[in-house]
Amino acid sequence: MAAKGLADKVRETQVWKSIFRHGPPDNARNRAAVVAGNVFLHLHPIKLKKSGVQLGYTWCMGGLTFFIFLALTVSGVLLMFYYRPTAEYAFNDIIALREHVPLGIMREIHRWGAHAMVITTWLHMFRVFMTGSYKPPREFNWGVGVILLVLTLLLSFTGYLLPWDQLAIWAITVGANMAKATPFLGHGGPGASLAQIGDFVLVSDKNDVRFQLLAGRFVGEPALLRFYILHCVFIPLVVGTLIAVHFWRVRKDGGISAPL
Amino acid sequence: MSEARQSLNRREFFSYLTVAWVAFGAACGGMLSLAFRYSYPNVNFEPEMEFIAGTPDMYEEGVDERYKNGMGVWMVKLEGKLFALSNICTHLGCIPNWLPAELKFKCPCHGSGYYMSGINFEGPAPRPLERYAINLTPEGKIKVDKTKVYRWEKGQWDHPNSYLEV
Amino acid sequence: MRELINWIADPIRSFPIVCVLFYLMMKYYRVVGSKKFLYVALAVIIPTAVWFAADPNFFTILILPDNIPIIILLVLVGYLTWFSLHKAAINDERIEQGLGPVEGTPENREKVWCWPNLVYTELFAIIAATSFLIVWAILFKAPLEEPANPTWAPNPAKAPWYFLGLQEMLVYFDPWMAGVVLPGVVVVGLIAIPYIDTNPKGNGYYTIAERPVAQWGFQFGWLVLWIYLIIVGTFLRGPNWTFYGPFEYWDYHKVVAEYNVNLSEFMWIKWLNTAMPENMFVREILGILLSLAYMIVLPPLTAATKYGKMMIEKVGQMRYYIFVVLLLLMMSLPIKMVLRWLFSLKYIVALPELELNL
Amino acid sequence: MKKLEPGMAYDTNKLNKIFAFLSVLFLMITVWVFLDDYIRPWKAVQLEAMQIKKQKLQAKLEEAEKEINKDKLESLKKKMAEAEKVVAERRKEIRKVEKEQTVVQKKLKAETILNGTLNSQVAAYTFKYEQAQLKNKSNKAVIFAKLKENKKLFAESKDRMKEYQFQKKALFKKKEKLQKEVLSIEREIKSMTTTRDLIAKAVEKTKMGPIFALRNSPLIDYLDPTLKIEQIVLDNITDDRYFQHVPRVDRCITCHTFIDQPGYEDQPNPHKTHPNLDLMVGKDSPHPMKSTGCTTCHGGEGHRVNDFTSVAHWPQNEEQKKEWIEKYDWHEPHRIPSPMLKVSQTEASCVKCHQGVEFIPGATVLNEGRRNIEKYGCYGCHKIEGWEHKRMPGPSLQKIASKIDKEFFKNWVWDPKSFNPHAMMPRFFGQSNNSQPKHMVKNVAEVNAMAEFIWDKSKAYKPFMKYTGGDVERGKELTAQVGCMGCHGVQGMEEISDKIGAYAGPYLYGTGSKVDPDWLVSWLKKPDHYQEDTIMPSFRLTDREVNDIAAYLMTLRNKKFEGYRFEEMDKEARDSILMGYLSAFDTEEGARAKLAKMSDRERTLELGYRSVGKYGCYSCHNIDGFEGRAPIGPELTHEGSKPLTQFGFGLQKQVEHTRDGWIKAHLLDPRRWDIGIDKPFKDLTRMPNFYLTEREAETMTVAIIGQVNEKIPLKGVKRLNANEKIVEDGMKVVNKFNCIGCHQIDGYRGDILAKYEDDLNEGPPRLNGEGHRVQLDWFHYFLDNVYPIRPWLKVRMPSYNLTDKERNTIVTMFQYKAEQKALVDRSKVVDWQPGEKEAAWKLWEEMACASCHTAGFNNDDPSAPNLYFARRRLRPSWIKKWLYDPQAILPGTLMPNFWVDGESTSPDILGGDPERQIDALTKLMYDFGTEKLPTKNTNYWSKQ
Repeated sequence: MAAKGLADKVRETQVWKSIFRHGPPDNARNRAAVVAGNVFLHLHPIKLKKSGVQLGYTWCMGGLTFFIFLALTVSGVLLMFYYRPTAEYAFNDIIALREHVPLGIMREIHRWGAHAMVITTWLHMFRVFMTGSYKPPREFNWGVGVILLVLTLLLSFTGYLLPWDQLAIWAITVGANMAKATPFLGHGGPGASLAQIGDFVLVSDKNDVRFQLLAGRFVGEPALLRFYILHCVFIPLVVGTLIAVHFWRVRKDGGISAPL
Repeated sequence: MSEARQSLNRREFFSYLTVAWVAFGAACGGMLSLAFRYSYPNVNFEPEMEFIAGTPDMYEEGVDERYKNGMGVWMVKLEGKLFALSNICTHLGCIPNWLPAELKFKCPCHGSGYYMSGINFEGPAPRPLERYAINLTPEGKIKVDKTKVYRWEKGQWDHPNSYLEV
Repeated sequence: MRELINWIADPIRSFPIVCVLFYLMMKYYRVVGSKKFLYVALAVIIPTAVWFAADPNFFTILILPDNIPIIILLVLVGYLTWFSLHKAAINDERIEQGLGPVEGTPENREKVWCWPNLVYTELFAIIAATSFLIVWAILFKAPLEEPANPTWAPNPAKAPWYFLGLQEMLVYFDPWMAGVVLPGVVVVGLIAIPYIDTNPKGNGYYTIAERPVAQWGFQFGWLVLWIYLIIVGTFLRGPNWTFYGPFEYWDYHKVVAEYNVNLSEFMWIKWLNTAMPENMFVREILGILLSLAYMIVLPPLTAATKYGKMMIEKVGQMRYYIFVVLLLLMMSLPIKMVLRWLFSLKYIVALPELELNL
Repeated sequence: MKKLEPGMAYDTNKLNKIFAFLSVLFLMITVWVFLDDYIRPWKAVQLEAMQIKKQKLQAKLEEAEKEINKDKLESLKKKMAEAEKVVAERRKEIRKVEKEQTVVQKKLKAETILNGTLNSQVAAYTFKYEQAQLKNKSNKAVIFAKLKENKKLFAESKDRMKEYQFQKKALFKKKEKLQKEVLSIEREIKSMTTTRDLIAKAVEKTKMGPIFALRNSPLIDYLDPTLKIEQIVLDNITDDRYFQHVPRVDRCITCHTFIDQPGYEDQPNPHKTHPNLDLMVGKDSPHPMKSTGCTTCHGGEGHRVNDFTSVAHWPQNEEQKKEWIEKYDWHEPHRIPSPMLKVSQTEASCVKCHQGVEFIPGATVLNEGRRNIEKYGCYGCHKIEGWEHKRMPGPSLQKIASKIDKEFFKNWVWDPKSFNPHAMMPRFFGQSNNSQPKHMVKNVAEVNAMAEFIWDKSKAYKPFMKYTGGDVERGKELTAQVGCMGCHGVQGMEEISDKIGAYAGPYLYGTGSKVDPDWLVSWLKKPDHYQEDTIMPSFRLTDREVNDIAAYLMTLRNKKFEGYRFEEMDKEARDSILMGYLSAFDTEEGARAKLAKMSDRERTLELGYRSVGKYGCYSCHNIDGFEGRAPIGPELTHEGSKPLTQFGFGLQKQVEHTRDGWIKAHLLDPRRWDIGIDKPFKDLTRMPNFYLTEREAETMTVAIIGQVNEKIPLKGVKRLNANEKIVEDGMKVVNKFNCIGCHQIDGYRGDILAKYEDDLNEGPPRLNGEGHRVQLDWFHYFLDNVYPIRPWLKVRMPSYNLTDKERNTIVTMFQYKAEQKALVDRSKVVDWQPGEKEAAWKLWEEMACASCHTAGFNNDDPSAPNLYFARRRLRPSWIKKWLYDPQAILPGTLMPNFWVDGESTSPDILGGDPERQIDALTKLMYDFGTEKLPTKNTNYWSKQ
């Protein structure tokens, strides 16, 4: 009784009221107000079709993807406190994260989270395909989703280099060598040997897309820095923006799909 | 308001807007292209992959080992051709030795053997040694470029940059 | 038994088997989608999995920390594939009976409050996911190998697991195809799906019967060409990217008999019994013609068939041709695989002078 | 006002206009950004360099063109036409060969495929068989059979391959043979024109055509530019970034394009070739550009390229400064810790990598500066790391009372140069900051007190010999001949003294006014009797010789100085100075009480003690009571890195406001900083005045600014290997005892040889490859038991007061310097062939060896060493080398060469084979040589 009285008292304070402008969500009006009045929740519609909340229908993969993205952002920011993207320190800092930094599973959370995000993204796409949810009016949002999927893979790929161990540099070397084979843009790709005027070499290992990606001819310190920036700043910004577009369109295109 | 004036107005409107958008687009394009150019550094801190290997008259018929330790290259003069042979065994990446008495390269790790030309003939090596690009500078000096690799099994040993006629 | 499985697992044999299984699954999805089938399948799969894991060689690969996500993926994909077949089977049966899909029933179309229904669902998912992630993180350390050493490459040097499908493609295609063109086609193709698939049915509910082409095409690419290749790349490729059976020890010295021959060599040496011409385009003329025929002549030919005409009528010329071209590009991979296995064919077009090998 | 559409705040037209205006502005700014980024000063320099290169290449091209024999080329071309006709007639045959070639080509290709397949089969079956063996499978026999079969097939295929390859080669040769006329002429033409063609190609590259413009145009100048920043990354030389050392990057070569390429010596900077390519920057020099860089020696900001000043270029002189201001808008670089060194001071940088060595070959100025530092003993008062092993620069004062008198001492201390113009002792008094009477009176008190104090501390010493008078002329001659002048200048022989420039010992000036003759004879006879650790050696002089030399030295007088009477101490002044000391830690009253308790003598001694400490006399002289006291001056180890703000320039506006400017000014007149500044007596600058010459100060400045705190990584510094370390340790001992004052060691020093310019053979022997010449045990013995070797020499090898360790160090130094084994087994040298010994004696006779090496063979005066002792002394391999060509070892030696150009003068002995003859003579010397070493009682010039 007393507890309840206290809760009510808190609810009546000016502070509480200034933050939450509605009563407890136990009636229609307040349920609507909760969702509409909260900046985080207002992504949701106030009411939605029942199938949209059924796990058997949605698998919740999209939501999980977004949540894992947030978890990765937080854990990634925390990792950045202890990690220096330089050839001298990168590896040692990873060791440090494992050996003496408090909460020694931060890197594990980030890494497994990254893998989980790849999986949930794929399965999200799989579900959306299975329910035919890309069909009009959601064609554009499917496209945004595909790009987000590619960016998710790129995020994971750029992060792969940062531990600066053998696994990292050789996986990235294998990956970057594919860029080398880009037709006309990579020096090992079709047509590169034709792009030459006299002794002016238009496509060489010093100016092709792989060089741009790695800031060098091999995976070296400049590549580490570049991947770090891509991983921590550039791609997350793009992904964040596209997620906003994606969500906006989900709402504008009629929420979670259902039979017409 | 007469027809003529209205159309003139429209033309005027059209031209200002065109100029504005074209200029704006060009400027943005320019700025973006600068950002693109920014991604290519002007200097490079990577290790040297090119070196000057003296002059052609420095070499006698056979295998020259003077650049083996520093640059990982054997300079081989064979049948009027001078080429730069990689010293990395194609089996597991050990470093073979040149045995002048037996006229062959022999890898001490697993016994791969190569002829003077670099072609494998014994042991587990799956393919011949690689050759590097070799050129003559205007000063008449030999320039070896290790970034360009020529492989026999790809038929690249006929490439004019894979050897030097001497 | 183990040797038999090792023998079967080789892509030469396992790929056709997987294709057949895929065909059976899609054809008899109503059987596969039944609960009974699930129980039977589980009864078979779980002991088999345990038996697999009991092998020391397979176990070593299995519990590599970086392979854990693949196991999770496999479990989820397996279950969710069955689950979606299950839902589709139910819906298709209802549709046949004229009832419409489950999702369309009035009780499922009822509007419900977001709070607490959806918000709580999400909250539960978040809590569950967080817990799962933390447990995962505690149980398995993130992998860390020797410090980076640019002078010594580990063998095998593998890309991250989600790109292993692409790396597996490298066996059959040069990097410009496997690493650039085909992935590009995948992305473009995926984005193009809603614009090609104009079938208005199957929007918002599970069904296979109402959209067979889309289902067969997508599922083949997703399950066979993507997931299966990742499995091969992860578990069945060892040092030197040589094939190793699941129970086989990764012996660095393993050699497989493999010597591949270009189409042009077949043509000039074997069939025409003459030396290879000097000019590279003359030399590769057959391959070039065949490739062009595959991409340019084949689509109009298919358009002339019964199915082709039917489809063009439905979706129009433009969509049809884009669809066929994408399909052909997708099918180029299995075709090249089969050619490699049957004829030891290296390149259809071999123009190393231009780095243009196909 | 115009009426707007409803819902509009602005007129759309107007908006469009503003939009257009801003966009155009934005576009213009974009262009500006491009230009700003694109136009860089170094590009202009590189374009200029390209022009220069072009000119040079064109000149070369013309030269190459000239070298081609035009007529020959013409005729070759004519011949070519004929040859082509000849070859054309063989068209049919050639075509036939070509057809055959196609067939073989096909066979080869088909075989290659088969071979490859079989090869992979063999490899796979090998593995399978191994596995089957390992697991003992039932089918291993089957696999083995297959393996065998495949191996067989593979071997067969391989043979066929070889066969086809052979055919291919044969056909190729056949074809070549059919075309041989054309091919050979082609080859000839090519060989004639290769050089020219290559240069022509290079000239082509320097042309600025459209491709050049495209390559270097903005935006795409990342593809493959020709104008670009060039850099050298020095992993072994680092920049100190205080938290971290990072590899240094030098981009100087961006503008100094040709610095490492010979052929541009005539160009102005920055296009000039380095003036000393053999030592610096050159590819084969010990300091190649890629590992040494530029700023390592020159200093400055090597990683900057965009502005002449920011690089921290520094002008050599006012003239250059003016030129740079005009040309490059130069100004003093700000906020740069170490700007470039002036070109004349670049050698300063050698020190940071070449540590722990006495002498750096090629660093002339630096070596001179370091020699001057040693001469004036800067390291006595100023600690310099790496100089710790040096002796105290001044003589010990522990027994001074027996050597000179107090009056002399005071006058000397007051002004050393007034007694001896060559004195190395600097002057403390009568300087610009202490010449006022109020200071003079206190200085006089201090000098008096110091004398009292030092005399009080001085231990008793009694000379063991009495001066009995001698022949002045003979004395003078002995002084000149015996070798004194290797270490001392001598009054009365100024010209030759100046030439030698010796400084290890004091210049003997006015000696007669200074010392007591009994002390002098004792000192000359046995220097370590007076001072145990002296480096003054004994020349084993007879009593007569000693007296003669003393007689001469006693004639050297400085009458004027003798006439000086030093002022008496002003006791008030003394007390007032003492009060200053005492009150430093006490109240005025307390100090007064303390002073009052002291007796007059105690006060004087106290002031003496305090003054010795104040002026730091103990830093250069051993004085009892000051053992273990730190030297008086600030440490100079890192003087070259001292921030400029830590140098006090006082009011000396005319002094250049740089590190080297301050140091040089300071060396020339250390007291100048006090000028115009009011300081109490006790705070006056005390660094004494050495009255250095401009040159001395300049060279010492170079040596001092080289003392930087830059930490060059171990890989970057010159690391002495084990041999070099031993040599360096030896050189330290050699320097300590000033052996190089007389002996030239492999071309280094040998100061006294200046006296023997007319005939070097009269001077002390030059030690070229001495470690090869002599046996180690002999050398070790000789250093302790000096005996005359060369009968004609008047100059004497003295006996040094060496410890056993020092002797060993010297001996091993020579051994390692000449890269020799420790010993040669003497017993194995003589191994006569039949008739060889007789032949050797015959040669001995024919060459008349005994006419010079008379000792033991006839009674003539010897004019060459006694060969009986050669067995113990010389190594056989050296004897051979020496006999073969003495001039090659000692240019100018009197030893004749009997085998000029390998031709024997006695062709009938031993077949005239020089090698066998020399061998025989060497054996002969070993054969008759004695095992005994000479002792004190030996007659060196007789047969043993």
